[in-house]
Amino acid sequence: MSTTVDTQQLTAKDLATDQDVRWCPGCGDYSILKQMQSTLAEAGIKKEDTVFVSGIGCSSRFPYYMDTYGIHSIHGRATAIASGLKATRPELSVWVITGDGDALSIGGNHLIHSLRRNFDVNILLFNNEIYGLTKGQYSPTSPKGQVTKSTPMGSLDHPFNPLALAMGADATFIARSMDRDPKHMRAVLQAADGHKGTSLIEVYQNCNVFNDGAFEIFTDKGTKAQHTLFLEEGQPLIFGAENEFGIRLNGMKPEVVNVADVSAEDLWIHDSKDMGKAMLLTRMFDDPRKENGLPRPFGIFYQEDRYRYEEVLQEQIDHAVEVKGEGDLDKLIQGTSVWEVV
Amino acid sequence: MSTTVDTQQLTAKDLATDQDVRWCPGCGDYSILKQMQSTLAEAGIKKEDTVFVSGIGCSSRFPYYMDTYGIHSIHGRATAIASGLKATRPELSVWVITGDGDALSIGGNHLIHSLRRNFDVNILLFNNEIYGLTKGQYSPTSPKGQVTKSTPMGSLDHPFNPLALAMGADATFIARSMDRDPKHMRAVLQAADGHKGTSLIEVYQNCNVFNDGAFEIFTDKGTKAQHTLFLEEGQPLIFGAENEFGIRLNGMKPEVVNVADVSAEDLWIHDSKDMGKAMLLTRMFDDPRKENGLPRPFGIFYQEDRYRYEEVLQEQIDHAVEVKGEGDLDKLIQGTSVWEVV
Amino acid sequence: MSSVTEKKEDVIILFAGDSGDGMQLTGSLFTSTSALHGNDISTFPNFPAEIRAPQGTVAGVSGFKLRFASMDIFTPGDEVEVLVAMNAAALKANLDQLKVGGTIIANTDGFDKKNLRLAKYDEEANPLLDSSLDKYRVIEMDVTKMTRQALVDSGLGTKEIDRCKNMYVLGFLYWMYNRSLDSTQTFIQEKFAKKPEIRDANLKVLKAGYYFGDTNETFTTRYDVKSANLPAGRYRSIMGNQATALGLIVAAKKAGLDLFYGSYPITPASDILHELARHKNYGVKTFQAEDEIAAICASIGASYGGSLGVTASSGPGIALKGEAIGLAVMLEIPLLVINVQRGGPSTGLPTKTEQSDLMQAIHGRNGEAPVVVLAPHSPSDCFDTAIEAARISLEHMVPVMYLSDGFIANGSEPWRFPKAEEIEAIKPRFADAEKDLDDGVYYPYRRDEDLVRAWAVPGMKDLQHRVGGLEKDFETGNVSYDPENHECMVKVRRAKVEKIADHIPLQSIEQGEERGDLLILGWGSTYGAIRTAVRDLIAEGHQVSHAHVRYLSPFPKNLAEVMSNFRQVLIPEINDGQLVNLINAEFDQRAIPMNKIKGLPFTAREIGERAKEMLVK
Amino acid sequence: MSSVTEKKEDVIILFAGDSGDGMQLTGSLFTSTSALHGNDISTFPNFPAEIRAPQGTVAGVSGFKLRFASMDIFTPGDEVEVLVAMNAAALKANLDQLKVGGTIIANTDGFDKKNLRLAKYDEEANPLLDSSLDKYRVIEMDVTKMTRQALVDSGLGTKEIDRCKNMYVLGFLYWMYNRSLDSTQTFIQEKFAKKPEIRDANLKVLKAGYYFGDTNETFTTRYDVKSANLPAGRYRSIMGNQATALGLIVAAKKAGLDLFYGSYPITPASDILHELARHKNYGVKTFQAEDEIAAICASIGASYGGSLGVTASSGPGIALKGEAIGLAVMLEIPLLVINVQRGGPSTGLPTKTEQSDLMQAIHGRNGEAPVVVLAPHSPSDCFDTAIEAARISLEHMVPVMYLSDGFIANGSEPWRFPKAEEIEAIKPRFADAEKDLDDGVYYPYRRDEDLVRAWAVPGMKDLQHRVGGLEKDFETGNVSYDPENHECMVKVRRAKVEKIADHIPLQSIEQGEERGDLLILGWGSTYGAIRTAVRDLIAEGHQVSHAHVRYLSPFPKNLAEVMSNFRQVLIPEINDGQLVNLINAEFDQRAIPMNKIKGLPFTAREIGERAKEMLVK
Ligand SMILES: Cc1ncc(C[n+]2csc(CCOP(=O)(O)OP(=O)(O)O)c2C)c(N)n1
Ligand SMILES: Cc1ncc(C[n+]2csc(CCOP(=O)(O)OP(=O)(O)O)c2C)c(N)n1
Ligand code: SF4
Ligand code: SF4
Ligand SMILES: [Mg+2]
Ligand SMILES: [Mg+2]
Repeated sequence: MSTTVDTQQLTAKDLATDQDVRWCPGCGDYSILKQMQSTLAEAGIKKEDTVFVSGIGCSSRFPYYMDTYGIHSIHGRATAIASGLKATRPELSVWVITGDGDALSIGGNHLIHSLRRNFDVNILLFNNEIYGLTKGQYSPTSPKGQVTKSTPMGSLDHPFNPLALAMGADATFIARSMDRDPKHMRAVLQAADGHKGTSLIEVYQNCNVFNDGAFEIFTDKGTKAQHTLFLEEGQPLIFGAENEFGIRLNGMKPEVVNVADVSAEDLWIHDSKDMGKAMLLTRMFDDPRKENGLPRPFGIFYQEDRYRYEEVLQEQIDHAVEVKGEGDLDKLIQGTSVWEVV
Repeated sequence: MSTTVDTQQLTAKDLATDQDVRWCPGCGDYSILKQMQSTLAEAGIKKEDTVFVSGIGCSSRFPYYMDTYGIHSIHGRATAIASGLKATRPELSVWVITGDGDALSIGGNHLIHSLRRNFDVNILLFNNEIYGLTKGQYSPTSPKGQVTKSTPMGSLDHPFNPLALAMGADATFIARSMDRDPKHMRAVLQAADGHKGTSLIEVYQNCNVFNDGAFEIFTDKGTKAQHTLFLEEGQPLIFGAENEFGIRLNGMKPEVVNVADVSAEDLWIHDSKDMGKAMLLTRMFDDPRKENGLPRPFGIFYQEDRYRYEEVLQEQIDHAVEVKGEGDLDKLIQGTSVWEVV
Repeated sequence: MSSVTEKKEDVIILFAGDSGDGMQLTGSLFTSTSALHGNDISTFPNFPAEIRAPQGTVAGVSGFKLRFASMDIFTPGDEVEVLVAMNAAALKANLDQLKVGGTIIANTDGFDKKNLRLAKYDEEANPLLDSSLDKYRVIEMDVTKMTRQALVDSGLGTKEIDRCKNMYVLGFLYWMYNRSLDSTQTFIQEKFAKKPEIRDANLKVLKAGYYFGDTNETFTTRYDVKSANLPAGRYRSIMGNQATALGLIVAAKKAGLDLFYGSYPITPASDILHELARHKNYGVKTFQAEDEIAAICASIGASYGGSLGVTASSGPGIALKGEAIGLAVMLEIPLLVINVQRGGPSTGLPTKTEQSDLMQAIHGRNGEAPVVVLAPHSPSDCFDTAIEAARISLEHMVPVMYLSDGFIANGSEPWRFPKAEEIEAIKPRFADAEKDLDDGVYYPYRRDEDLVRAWAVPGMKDLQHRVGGLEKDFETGNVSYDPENHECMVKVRRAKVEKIADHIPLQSIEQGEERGDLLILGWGSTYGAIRTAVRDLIAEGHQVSHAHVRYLSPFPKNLAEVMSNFRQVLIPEINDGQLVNLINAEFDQRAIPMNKIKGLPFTAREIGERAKEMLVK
Repeated sequence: MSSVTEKKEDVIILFAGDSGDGMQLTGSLFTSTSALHGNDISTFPNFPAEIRAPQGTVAGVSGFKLRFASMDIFTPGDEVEVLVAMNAAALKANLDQLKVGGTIIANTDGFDKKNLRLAKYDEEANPLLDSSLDKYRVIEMDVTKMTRQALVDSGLGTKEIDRCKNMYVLGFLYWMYNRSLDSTQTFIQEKFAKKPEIRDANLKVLKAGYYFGDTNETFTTRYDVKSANLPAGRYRSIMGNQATALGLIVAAKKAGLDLFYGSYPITPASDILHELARHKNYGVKTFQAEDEIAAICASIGASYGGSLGVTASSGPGIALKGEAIGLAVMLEIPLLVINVQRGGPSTGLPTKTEQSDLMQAIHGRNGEAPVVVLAPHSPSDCFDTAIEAARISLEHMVPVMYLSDGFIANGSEPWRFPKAEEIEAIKPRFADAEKDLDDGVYYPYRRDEDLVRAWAVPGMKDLQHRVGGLEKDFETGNVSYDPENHECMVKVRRAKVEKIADHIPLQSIEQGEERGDLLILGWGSTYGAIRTAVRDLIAEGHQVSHAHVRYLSPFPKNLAEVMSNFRQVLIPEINDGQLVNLINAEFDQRAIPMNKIKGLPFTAREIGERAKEMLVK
């Protein structure tokens, strides 16, 4: 159902639907929904020109709560559906909502192919390192050894590094944010919306029922400063309660230094256009449980301006029309060699 | 059908079957088959302990021509089938034969998941940048603009960089070879066979019917030396007819230098254990048509020793037996709370 | 003080509350206690589709229906006698199931303004205050308050304290039905062994509830449900998915094989994976694949390697496996495909039950790709049917589809379990170079009198061969495009499946005479409802019988004959008419469909009434 | 010198050679020439499964059967009159199709030791030398030698020269059947415009072959096949996949929509993708997806966006689309799913024809998920049926399955094509805020009298709504777990499909009387064979009629009645009995199956003989 409102000055509320939001109390999804609504309201989108496409999962319930057009499709296929939609309706703003299971397990193939094709679609990957909707099995992002319903003795799979995988698939926009940092998330959402091409945003999202605290070390006041690194274009990589630490590149190896001990230019300056550096950033993926590992980066890792699939597709059509002229049905039907029977 | 032979001193011939090889005359597949047969004969494998699993495609006919066990399965699923086989029969030597469509298009998801899980399986990816069996549509590795049956105006997709994708999926062994260099191919096959974990070998294979000469620049005597770079562990990256050129790393950027102009230590020394460097190597992927681009590397890009899925799976079982004792069926059936009706 | 004790034969309690209230646990604990008490039992959990639908709303109500009796019962029953309502929504959602004169145990704390509003009761209306519940006996207790009182000095926080509420209710019901607290106490001690304070809190509240009944003036009646006169033997209570898992483990052992279970989680099949993963010491290898296609393909790889390869899912996931099932048909290797059906089409009603995937099981693939299809009919029957399915698959080198559903999967009943030694061994037909080599040449697709080829697995010397999805030569198994050979192979693959009818039991009549006015023919989870309905119809003197089809493909040889002895045949199904479609396509006698497509099982009454309509005609 | 010219009504030529010999091209060139000559034509290409099976072997033989006649014909025919054998294998593979007294044109160069060995002729045996061909008229010519001679000073290499061999044979046949070289010459000029030397070589050899007939002493008879008296009008020759593609483009334009075609290549469906990709100037968007699931999902996305979304594959790929088809059923949006069937199960016989995916089309999904199923019956009929399928899908908001097969897809026939303006417009039922908003609220699942909901696509102001695969409320479309609502929606989705029967033509009798002894009921590509057989049976005085079902779900309302007017009903299918199964499940009258599962179409004779067996009874 939809109710008419004047879309002049949208507020976050206008983007809500009449449906009860059915996530568990305390679920990280709420905050993401909120940030999305306010970001889009600010951006002053047209509701009728916006479409949310999701697969299946707790996260994939998202479209029901946005008063735009929306498809809550089948497990893993949201990116494929979005591709067909964007290919035929380039003017629409298309958002894909997916989870770590939906996008990386059953939907892995469609994800990597849409990244390389680079439709202008924004993909929000809710990573809670668990299958929430099916009540708690491990996912392709769960750390090895995780004890879940399906792995009472601990999971065996070496997990995916989602952003590294996306780099490998030649994504043109890669970012990471977290449910517990609304401001940062809004900024990333804005940037993704602005990027022309496929944007992949991994959001660390807490499933407080089946995997509570998976990202606590990055979100908890006490530990956040030590373990997170917020990327700022053109700025050195620094972190710590007083920004006392920085990252320096030693050949191919990032290492932590005391800002005090080094001169500014020794520090790694963030350049989201540098693919080599971006690849290394995605590899700053130490197990947080590990002693003095590297901090986990958040923000925009990489962005590149590459042609959009829907554009070149349209160009070919326009070109064909230019060369052969608007298709004429009778010409088409009769083909090249006709004979008359009298 | 199979015929008994004494497996003492196998020859390549012993590994051939009674089936006519049904590839087009001149197809690159012949050479790969030959190298495989002689490599395995040399390695002195046991035919009955070796299994070839393939999907669908010209390349996937391969198992019919190897007198070992074999499954010519369905399109894109060979890696998934091999996973179940290896998980239950760790002692077998399992080879997956696949094509650029089979592995990277329909089979993309199973490929990346088997790479991260790291079963001890060898994957041979016959890359001919075309769909051969279906008579010539472009594939996920075809360069943009390729004119094929399905793309009369040229393909639009930005192609995959298969080895970069494999790195993104945390593969533990990544290599590239070509049908036209038997010696190199045998060496790579041996190394892959030796690697404990999933080996991904991309083989440039010429489809002389639907995509003839796709790799000519790398295989043709006249141009090969200029455009190929053969990686040797611990050796500097050099190429050219007289090895007159070398690669130097300028920050994250590889650049071509005259060996004469630089001192040996300035050159990039190949270290297949260095993930950062390996990632950059996979990105030495310039369009050969491009003026003075970087040469295309061949050989072993990366290898890492990571636990094998089938091993830890077995360990869990052994551990469970240790702790709970061999399963007793009656205990299992009666469970924990029983009552008697008399 | 003394209290009257009244005997009862058959009681149905419905525990209903917010998904957070732990009603499922409360129900299952009461179940095992009653089972141990020797009652016959039947249960039906009914959860909301959301992990946690909004608290306090009707959508968020989670229910657990328990029926226990001193006589044989086959269903969770129709009319509820005691409704435990932890909040207003729970009452609203379930009142229609409560029989007139039934008892409502209401947690008054769950009927405050907020809860009444969330449950969408009209302004100011409160069922506990107005007269709307006059038809029933209402027992009010402020569970929250009393639980908190019981734990004032437990040192626990309110959140933890409130988590014990369900124990209070449970304790009270144990008192009301004269039950011993032992098994529940043991359970609590084990579960919270590591958290002594939680353990003690639960134990304390459990007893508090019990004593409340004992000491409280207001209720003076207690009920006693004697143990049922079930056939003598040793019993346990078991759930369907659990029984399926145990059956698979036993089948593999009985065949001398390892069990490989490749699966991708999906409701309501996931619990089989969870159960199997707990039994690794039986050599079970579980593999959570990246998707359903990988899951079945991995299982095919395992089967090819000589293990018992099993894969499971529910409707949408099975749809994805169609192509790979076709491959297994072509390879002619063992493979067990389990479908725990749920409401469809598409994502449909994931937590509701349905029998609507039968046609998919039979026809859901390209080409002529016949498979064997079996369906268990009750939670404990899952054990036997799983073993039977594995036996057929292994001994006949053919994929077998096993059609359970949400109702069976999550339901439980007492099970007079067998001794392992009583279960017959399974004998796969392995190849053997000694006898199968024909002057040095191996012909992998030669067949025995059952048209079954031998199973040659990697590692067997001199039997190397190649299999694949292309049509193969009748003898050599090599790829063949020969027209005659193709027709021959299509017929052979079907004949092989049909020949299995020689190895399965003839269709029997469950209940009633061999001939009569009406045969009620069922399959799968409709068993209990039909059985109960037919018992009553016969008691009323009708010439009605019940037959239940376990083997849906191939049918038992005598099925047509069994039907032919009845004037009419009624086929009740939780779908829009699928078995009836297969029957009418194959036999001349026309069966009549009876369909319910509400995500809920039939009640015995519904079937009984429909039957009577037909009988008056 | 003069040569006798003999009139003929009906000729069947089979061009056979190594896959390298260009027989497919030769055949299609002769086809267009004959078509232009005004003959009725019917063709049947038959290639090996391998891209290039081993040269010279029987497995490597590629054949093209062409029938052209001065009368109406409906099949490529049974007995071949002229067999062109470019090598020994070609002769061996096809001799059994040549009628006694038929002509063999043998390329002697293809009968050397090597070729005889590859064709597995016994040592020293050479059919051209021994007496094994005495029953036939053998014309030997050393095509290779003569081609090379013709091009000695062409400056081309032998490889290129030998590529012209087929032109020599073609030229000779043109002479033999009094054909003009014009259209072939034009073709060569266009094709090799950029390679003058190749162009000239081909032209030269073509003429050489022609003159060879003219000047050579040995053959003095020529044949003349007058133009058929086809109904007056303008004709072209068309292949099935091509006609399907054109139909889709026309349908989209007639609906005022863009066409989106999401597909993953697979034999024999790929040519539709190839054809569509050539017509981008008609606004056609083709998308080669990463797999079949992505292909259908992209098409669903396009449909949701307001385009005509179409996806196509063959059996194995359709199996993968089952889950997504279920989603489209649930969403109730337009979607066209094309299955160009091939030999199954599994990978089966990719290059052979079969009708074995009908059951999959009807039942191959989880849950109760009814779709519409249509099947074209001949190459040109693909055009009309594709438009009809699109019309139903767009006007009734329902997925439609379109079942073509390899025989239709690759076969060709003359087509009296319509004018674009004669084709009726398609009217999708788009939503409209003006009338569909109900005080400000939009109800996306409200339905009209045909139970069809309106199509609200993104961009339409104030009609924002959410759709999905979960069961939805009858009115609001919001997720609903209500039991009654689910049953209602399952019934409504089926009723919507059944109501389409009100909008399709009643089942007609193609040929013969309204009542009689035998009705031969067909669907799809069996049309030509049945039609021919029935024509002959009627001519012989039998009371036989032919009806052909285009609408397989829902059936035309009067189908049962049409059948009831015949004593017996025979259903010939290229499968193990699928339509017959549907008919017998639904109607009381029992139809009799006739099945051929050889990857080949029926011959008229096979059907005629079976019919006679039934008529004597
Ligand atoms: C084809 C299919 N397979 C499996 C499922 C069951 N299923 C639904 S959601 C899900 C995974 C959910 O995990 P994720 O994508 O991480 O989303 P979350 O619930 O954690 O937000 C699974 C396995 C399904 N609905 N359909
Ligand atoms: C499910 C399914 N989809 C599509 C096909 C058709 N098909 C067979 S092989 C192939 C691609 C072949 O390309 P590639 O994997 O590169 O192998 P190649 O023939 O080039 O060696 C396709 C699309 C199929 N057989 N099965
Ligand atoms: S299960 Fe986890 S992810 Fe799903 S709604 Fe509840 S808290 Fe959120
Ligand atoms: S089509 Fe290409 S890849 Fe296939 S066999 Fe022929 S040459 Fe090789
Ligand atoms: Mg998740
Ligand atoms: Mg290829």
